[in-house]
Amino acid sequence: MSYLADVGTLARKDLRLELRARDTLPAMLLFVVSTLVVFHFALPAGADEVAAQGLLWVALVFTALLGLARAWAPERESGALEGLVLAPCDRSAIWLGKSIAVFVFLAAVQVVALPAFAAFFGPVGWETVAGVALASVGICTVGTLLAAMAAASRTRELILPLLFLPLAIPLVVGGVGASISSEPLEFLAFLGLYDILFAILCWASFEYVVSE
Amino acid sequence: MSTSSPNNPPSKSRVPALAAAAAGLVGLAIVFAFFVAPEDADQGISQRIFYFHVPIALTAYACFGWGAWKALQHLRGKGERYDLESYVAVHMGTIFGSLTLLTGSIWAKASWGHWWLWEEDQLVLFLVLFLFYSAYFMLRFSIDEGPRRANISAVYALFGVVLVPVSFLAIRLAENVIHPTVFTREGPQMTGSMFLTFCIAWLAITTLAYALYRVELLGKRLDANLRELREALTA
Amino acid sequence: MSSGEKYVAAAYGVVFVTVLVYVAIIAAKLARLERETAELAELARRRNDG
Amino acid sequence: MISARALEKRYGPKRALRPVDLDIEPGSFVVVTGANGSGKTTLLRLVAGLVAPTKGSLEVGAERGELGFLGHEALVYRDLTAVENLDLYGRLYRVPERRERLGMLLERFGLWEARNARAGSYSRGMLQRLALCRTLLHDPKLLILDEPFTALDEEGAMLLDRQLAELRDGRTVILSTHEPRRVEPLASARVALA
Repeated sequence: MSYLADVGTLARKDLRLELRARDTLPAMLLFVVSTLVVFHFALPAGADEVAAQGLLWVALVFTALLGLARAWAPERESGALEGLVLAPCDRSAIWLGKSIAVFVFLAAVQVVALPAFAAFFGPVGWETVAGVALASVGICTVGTLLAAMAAASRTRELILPLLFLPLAIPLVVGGVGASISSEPLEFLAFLGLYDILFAILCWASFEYVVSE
Repeated sequence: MSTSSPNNPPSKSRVPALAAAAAGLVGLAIVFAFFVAPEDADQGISQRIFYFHVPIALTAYACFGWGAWKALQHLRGKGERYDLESYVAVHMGTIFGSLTLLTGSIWAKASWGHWWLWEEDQLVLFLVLFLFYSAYFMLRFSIDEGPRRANISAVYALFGVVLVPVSFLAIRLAENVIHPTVFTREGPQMTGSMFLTFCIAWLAITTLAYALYRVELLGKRLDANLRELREALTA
Repeated sequence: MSSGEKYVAAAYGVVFVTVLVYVAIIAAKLARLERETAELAELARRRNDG
Repeated sequence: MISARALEKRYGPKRALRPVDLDIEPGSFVVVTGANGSGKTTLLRLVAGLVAPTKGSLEVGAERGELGFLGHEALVYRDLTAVENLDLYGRLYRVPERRERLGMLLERFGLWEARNARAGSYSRGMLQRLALCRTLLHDPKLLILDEPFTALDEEGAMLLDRQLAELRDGRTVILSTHEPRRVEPLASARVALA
């Protein structure tokens, strides 16, 4: 059970850091709402509801990117990642703790973004909410690992979108599909498969991203 | 100063033989593709692009798979030369991936009149993979040389191999219009000699890829040895 | 040539050109390696005489 | 405790550490000296397991949880207080009676008054002392200190001197420094890197 304790410790540390610094969450909230407003003006009057659903996913993916770019900022500014790597805990706990923290931030943003979308564009069905939840799991698990890779590179956040977007394409397909298709369950099952497959891969390979 | 290269002793190099075999097979494949295989009933002559397009796609998959396999061996700590082999394999995969996109686009224009078809699953998948593996090189060149770069490149290569089936499933799900492809689920719809031509072309392209892979590997190892020699001489 | 034949030629041509470009890159690398080895040989010679 | 045979580290063409051999018994106090760029930091990071050797072999008789590493960075979060930082590491290292132990260490290193201040507000010397608390928190069997005196203020340096003197009870210390005279009386082995 000590593994889960470590994950809890690390996740709480990130939540406390965010509450104290308060720089990532407000930025993501403002970003997603302003993006939706921009989309409103970008969508021609006659555009049908399906296009709007698609735009919701574009807004979510790029908001997530903003959050992921800041995911390892505390560790990078203080070099504390080395302190965590030196600790006797399993290094995948570092990844899982950070993923949970990023998921909490993303969920907090979506709690605002989805109602705003419903108000601006059109009703948000249960399938969309389920799709957003499942896709967010994939975004956070894979995104956190990719952000750790980006943190090790000289170009820092610049490379994160290049690493993240190809891997996010299946999530967008699953999410949009769940929102608009006649049988959403097929797409939701696909999102679940994505989450499981990539979570296992991240869990097994994170150690090699942060240590030699 | 007899220092055999740290990576592997200079084995009796099979590369020239490999290159000769590749050249011969490719020549044979072209002869078969143009003169032996019969004209396709509905697509006419443009169907002959198929004999190179699909083998190139399959070879690109093989290269990505080979790169991931070498990456896995590197992560399991088997030796230091797997990182280089994984890198060259992914590089080869990207070259053949680009060729797949180019020949596929030409085939789409010839057969269906458009340079790009979102209905064509293979093509769309290769576009996604092309984006993914281009980022591999951006990532690799933005990290200083060392075990850290090797580990991160290896992990990224493993992600690629998981992304292929997942993306293929996603594209198949996202597509509402199922497009007639030669390879329908119950296997190739080709007569005897067409299938024979396809197999020869496939063997030819795979041999060509392996030959280029070995040539590039030799070049990279030569670089490494020369650098070490320079280090020794100037130390 | 009919448009179909033009496209087939284009497709095979692209493959051919790519391989040729690849050979050219390898040739450039060989030239660089040849120059480097010559440099190192000179360095080694000077080291022995010196 | 630490044994190395032709241990070497290179980053591509750049050589970070020339081949070195080591044979260090448990309980000894090793002083590593050498000019800048001779690889002192690289050697200590190899022993701490932060970097992997390029060539040669290295065995360290301490698990990850039993070694304490003090580098150039304090490895503490700027936005967390001293207590929160040490509590975080205390949990990860499963330190028994965490609260009491970190309180005692903060007290011993003169940080008790500033314990609830953000680490970001600390001076360079205070930060180094907080890092020392972090390094000693789990009572490590092997202590790795990379030029510990450089960033320390005078008071901190005296505290560290007294601390090092008390540490001789079966603990192994490997320390790199520019001023070997300061720790000369304690040293039981010396490694000079070319």
